[in-house]
Amino acid sequence: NNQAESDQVKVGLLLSTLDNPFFVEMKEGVEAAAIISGYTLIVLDSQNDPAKELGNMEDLITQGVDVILINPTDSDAVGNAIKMANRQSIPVITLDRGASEGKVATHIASDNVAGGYMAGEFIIELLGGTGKVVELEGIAGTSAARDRGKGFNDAISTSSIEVVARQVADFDRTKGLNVMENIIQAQSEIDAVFAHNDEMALGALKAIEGSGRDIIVVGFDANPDAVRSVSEGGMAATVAQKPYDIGYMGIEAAKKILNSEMLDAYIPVDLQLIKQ
Amino acid sequence: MKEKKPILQMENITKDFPGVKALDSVHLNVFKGEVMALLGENGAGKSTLMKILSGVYENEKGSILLKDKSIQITSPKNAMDLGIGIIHQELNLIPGLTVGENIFLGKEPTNKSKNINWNKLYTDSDNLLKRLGSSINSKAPASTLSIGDQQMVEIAKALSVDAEILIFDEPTDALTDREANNLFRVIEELKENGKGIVYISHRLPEVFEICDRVTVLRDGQFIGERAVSELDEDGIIEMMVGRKLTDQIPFSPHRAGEILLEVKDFNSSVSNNINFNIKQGEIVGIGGLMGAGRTEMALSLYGMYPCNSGEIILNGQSIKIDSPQKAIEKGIAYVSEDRKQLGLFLGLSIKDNITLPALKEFEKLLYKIDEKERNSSVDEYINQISIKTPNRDQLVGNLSGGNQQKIAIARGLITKPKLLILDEPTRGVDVGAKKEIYTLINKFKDEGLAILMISSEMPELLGLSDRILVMHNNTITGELSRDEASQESIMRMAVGLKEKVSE
Amino acid sequence: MNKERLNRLKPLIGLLIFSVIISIINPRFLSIFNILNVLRQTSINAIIAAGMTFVILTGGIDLSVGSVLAFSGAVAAAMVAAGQPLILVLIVTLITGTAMGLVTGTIISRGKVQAFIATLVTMTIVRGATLVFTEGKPINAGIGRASDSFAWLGGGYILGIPVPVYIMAVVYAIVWYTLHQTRFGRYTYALGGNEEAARLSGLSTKKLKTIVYGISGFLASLSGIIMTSRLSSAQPTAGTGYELDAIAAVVLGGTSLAGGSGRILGTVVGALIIGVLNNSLNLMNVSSYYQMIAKGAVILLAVLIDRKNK
Amino acid sequence: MNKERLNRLKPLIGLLIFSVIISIINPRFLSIFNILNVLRQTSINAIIAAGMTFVILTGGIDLSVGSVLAFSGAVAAAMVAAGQPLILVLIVTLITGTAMGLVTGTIISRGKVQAFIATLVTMTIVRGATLVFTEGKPINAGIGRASDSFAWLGGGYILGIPVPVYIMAVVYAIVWYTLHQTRFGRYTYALGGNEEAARLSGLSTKKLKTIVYGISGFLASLSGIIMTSRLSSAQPTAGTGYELDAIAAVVLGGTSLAGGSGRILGTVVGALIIGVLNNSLNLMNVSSYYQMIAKGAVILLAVLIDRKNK
Ligand SMILES: Nc1ncnc2c1ncn2[C@@H]1O[C@H](COP(=O)(O)OP(=O)(O)OP(=O)(O)O)[C@@H](O)[C@H]1O
Ligand SMILES: Nc1ncnc2c1ncn2[C@@H]1O[C@H](COP(=O)(O)OP(=O)(O)OP(=O)(O)O)[C@@H](O)[C@H]1O
Ligand SMILES: O[C@@H]1[C@H](O)[C@H](O)CO[C@H]1O
Ligand SMILES: [Mg+2]
Ligand SMILES: [Mg+2]
Repeated sequence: NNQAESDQVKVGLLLSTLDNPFFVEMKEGVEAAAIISGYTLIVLDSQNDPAKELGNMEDLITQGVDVILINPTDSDAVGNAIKMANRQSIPVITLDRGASEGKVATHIASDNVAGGYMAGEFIIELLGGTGKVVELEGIAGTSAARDRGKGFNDAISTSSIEVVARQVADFDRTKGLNVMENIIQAQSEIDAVFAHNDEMALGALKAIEGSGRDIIVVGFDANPDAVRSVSEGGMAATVAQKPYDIGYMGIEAAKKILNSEMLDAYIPVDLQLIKQ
Repeated sequence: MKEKKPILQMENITKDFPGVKALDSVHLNVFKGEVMALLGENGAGKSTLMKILSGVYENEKGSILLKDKSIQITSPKNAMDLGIGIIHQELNLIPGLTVGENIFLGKEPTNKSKNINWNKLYTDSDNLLKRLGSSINSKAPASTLSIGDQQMVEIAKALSVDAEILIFDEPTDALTDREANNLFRVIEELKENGKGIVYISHRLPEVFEICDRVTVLRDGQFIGERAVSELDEDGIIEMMVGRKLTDQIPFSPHRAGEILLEVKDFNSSVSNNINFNIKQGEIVGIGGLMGAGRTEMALSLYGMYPCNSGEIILNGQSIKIDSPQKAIEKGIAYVSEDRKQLGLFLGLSIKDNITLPALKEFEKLLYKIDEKERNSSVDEYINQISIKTPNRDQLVGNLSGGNQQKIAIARGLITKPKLLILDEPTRGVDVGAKKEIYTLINKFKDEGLAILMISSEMPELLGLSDRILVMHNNTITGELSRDEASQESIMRMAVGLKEKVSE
Repeated sequence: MNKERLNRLKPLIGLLIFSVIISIINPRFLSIFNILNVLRQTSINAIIAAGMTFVILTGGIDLSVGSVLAFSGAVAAAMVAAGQPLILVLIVTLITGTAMGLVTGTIISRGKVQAFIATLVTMTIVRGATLVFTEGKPINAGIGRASDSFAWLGGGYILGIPVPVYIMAVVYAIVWYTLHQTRFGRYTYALGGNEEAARLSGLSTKKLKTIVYGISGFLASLSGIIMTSRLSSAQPTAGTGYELDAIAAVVLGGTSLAGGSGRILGTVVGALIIGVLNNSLNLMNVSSYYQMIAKGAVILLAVLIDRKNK
Repeated sequence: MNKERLNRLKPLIGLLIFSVIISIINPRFLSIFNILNVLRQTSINAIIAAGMTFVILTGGIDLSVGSVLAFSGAVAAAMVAAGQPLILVLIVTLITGTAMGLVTGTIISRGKVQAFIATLVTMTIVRGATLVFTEGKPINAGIGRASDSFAWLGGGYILGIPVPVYIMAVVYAIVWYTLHQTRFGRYTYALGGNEEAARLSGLSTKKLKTIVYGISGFLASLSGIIMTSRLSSAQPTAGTGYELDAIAAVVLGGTSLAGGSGRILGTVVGALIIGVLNNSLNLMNVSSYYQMIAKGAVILLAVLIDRKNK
């Protein structure tokens, strides 16, 4: 028994948060792959706090894990945590968000900037290159919000589309609803909304339905509610990130590392625009 | 004496509160080596005047001259620096600090490195307390002191500053005669040392014992300043209330009825082996020294401390009282001696304070309270026991101490109890109101109410009671009939000399 | 008396002045449609704040409302999705929220734990329980045979006025009646004014305290139902931080955190001030960073003015 | 006296029993490496909680510590990145945090605003200011000529023990001395015990109150420096929710939220209990949702036991 335990590979998974379905799906991908590979999995939740993330990293190292999968709370702030694992020579794989410092075996993600760009291009196409849009931003200061915003704004800067309102709604459906309701009051003309995630997009959609106006909504994540909404003709599109796949591929990459196989520095996970 | 110059003069002092003119052009003189009694009914403005003098209220109209120099008193600290010390009417100790820390709060002795010199702090505290004849441990937390002990600490605190002028606002309010006498001894010393003293009290005999002059206020007005030697008790009362009052402590000869309540071998965590009974229409007084455990016994009967063994028999039936709610249900009411902490809701109106335990009586359809009925009931009490207030919606916190006490009594009565326990019922109440309360107590007695009255005021205890129980060390050490009872016989039992007094 | 009445009206006057200023800056603010918006958006916070008023009047505080809201919402959504009839959904959900409040209240009254700590603990535990129950994902309330009638509670209209606004009005009417016309209301004030004295006056203070948290739990779960209904979905993170908005509404309405004094009608005005603030900052397209600063500053100003005149 | 001493030691005894149980379940817990980890992880909360102890002893509360931590961290990182020398970085940052605390304190003492509301407001405003200052992005503190020495503050070691642990020890030594040996300390207790009495005793209660929040701000910004140094980066959202952990540490340590009674050494034990709890739940591989529940339950249990024996 003891023998078996020490034989088993221990994988640590550090997630930025577990109260958002996106990361829950990512975790489920990791779990599924770990079971198949017969790995022991330790999952820790950083609750969006880089300091907690650092502590979690210490606790993982104490547990003597063989590989660490980390979904950083923030690309900059995660550096010292990764260096800590580097010092113990434990290989680190980053998921969804990268790390600006420290040695990482590989990075598995879809590109948030590219996703934002993709959403921007879709809106340009639908509006024929001109119109008024609203941007609902994610939690201020998070890299997802920054990157998606950057991609989106880069895309529309090539057209004559104008952002008439830009408000933070914290990746939250209720806030998406309230903020959108208020914006609708202020802006008599809105053609489209880009929300940094589907939760906000679904909230905004509710507000738009209530106002009786005709506004295109594009979200991000392709979570089940959003996919259903797209298929029913509610939301116009959502950028699929496949968090489950990201997680699943994390374990596959870990397996390669343990078998001393070579890995690419960046394993992209396809983005896909889901539309009707 | 007449031509002596005051060291302190307050001239034309006026102070308004919302809806109340507390002081209207009042004067007060304080003389070196003398005690000035400041007298007046509840709400006359005595405490307010002293709060102005001690910096609690600032920027009021009027002028203050200290040794002929006009001064502005801007804060309590400023008053202290000017040599004015005060013992406030309301107790103001800090529960988490020790007695010594309380005494020297804000003026802790320090050593060279600016640290507190704990040794000196506690030795000095011990000395001050000893000077007052008190045996309180200066290292005990203030939270463990009884009201009387807290009062002693307040006194020690005021003495710890070497003030030129000392104000005592009803210092003996919570003291028994023994402590009071110790205080008077200290006041005599202070006089000899040339201090000027202002002394506020509702106990008139004290005025003749230690005061040299009196200043009387009525309704915020200055009535006059006289030498004590020119006056007698009736004269003072007349100045205070504007008319003559006779027969200060009336006794009602009403004959007691059946036994209402019997307590047998009762023990609780704070009372030992309590045995007594009380009849309908009887006033049983409870005497004893401070800390004898009278309050604790009352609270035990009232359900605050659980009964460990023994029995309470009400109307021939053994009952169990495990909460005040139960006590009220069974017809027992208790009026606390500590009105600020345990008695009143200072932030609520007079109306709410009085009617709280009886709200159920006013309930109508859909649980609605009948406000009309409630108002008239409250107004009845306001009239009956002369509560001085602009209206029934006044917050109790804005009333004078004596009027607050009356509210507490009114609340005790509103549940129409069979047994009313009064704990120091006239603490802080003025002569006129006292008389009203006595009359009221007698009236309820005549109506068949049983009244258990804890009192530290001998005249009150001797004057009203049909019988007197004396307590010592948390148990009853003796019982005296009205005829047997005297100051001496009570004191003997109170200090624990358990002897059969009567034959 | 007159001065006191003026004092009572101060929050309302503040709200009116504030509204006038905003409508000058942005005339859209005064459109009927926007006013209904503000009212509907305010209803959730206002209903929570009504329960919070009870708690604060007794001198307590309830940090767990946001978590109770989320848990209740999840229960409601799960039941709707499971095809349960509306009436059963409502009963079970409201009982769940009330029970949670009563447990918190018992910890406070019988366990003698300070309200801040007890509700901090239940806030954490109930949030954890919500995450366990929902597995960290939203629950769709848009399916099931009761889904339409359920959706009406948060999204429907009667005579052109949103249903949550009616619910809010009914809640405030009942709460006002309870606080000002019944025995229980007087007891609430007394408990907050002086707990020891309340006990000596024969009130069963423990029972009262427990009930007060039960009321807060009930109203938090009512809000959870409205929110879940509006979104047709229960969010595991719903209600995070709502306790602070509710407390702010109560305090802006003139109720003292020390307990024993305050007015329920002040609370609804307080909630409206916060609602108007959020709405108008959005209408003026103020960037969210500056929104935080502006919101803080306005609340501070309101409280300072309130203090000043007392 | 003996009973009281036992009471004082209760949090410590609790911590020890708890540690023994954990180390039986998971022997790794007792490794030197892990113990140092726990100490370092605890240091940030412990330092904030030291300031919070002052505030709570006066009967107040400080919800703004997390925001002050974030703002201070941002200031420090920006200065380091701009190539400023370490000493200047420290001085400016600590002054910033202290000044913020003093402003909050002034609002409370002079403006007569309840601490809960005043610090709720500054929490919001300072968070907004942090987001404005950082433009919502992290600031890298890994560049600039002072970056190495700056990084040492949070990440370095002396004799094998992490630097933050020394800082924590020094903070507690000074705070203990201040609270128990100086007049200021006694005044802190007096203020919380009975403010009116303190004023009547001639203490300048307003000044005292203001200073107490200044201390809390100072220590929050010290924590901000340590955190930024450890992460080599300042996060605009850093410290969110930290006020609750700090308050929990103070209360677990036996200090009453009502003010006037408590012990600073209890607070460090309280912070350790929380640190050990976080660490051990991780070591035992408890899933994060259940961690919330477990954490809440342990804190509740600790507080209940504490109440019981009093
Ligand atoms: N803070 C306050 N607000 C409003 N009214 C007040 C306040 N303090 C005192 N009063 C009123 O001022 C008047 C004088 O009160 P004060 O306390 O000075 O009376 P007092 O002579 O000391 O009475 P007592 O003998 O009962 O202590 C009373 O009518 C009282 O109700
Ligand atoms: N909270 C407390 N903690 C510890 N001891 C207390 C406490 N309250 C009172 N005591 C002690 O209990 C004893 C009885 O108290 P108390 O002075 O109230 O009795 P009493 O006979 O009612 O006196 P009084 O004449 O003041 O009414 C005293 O020795 C007192 O010090
Ligand atoms: O990619 C994820 C999801 O979009 C989530 O909704 C917010 O955080 C981001 O990192
Ligand atoms: Mg007085
Ligand atoms: Mg007594």
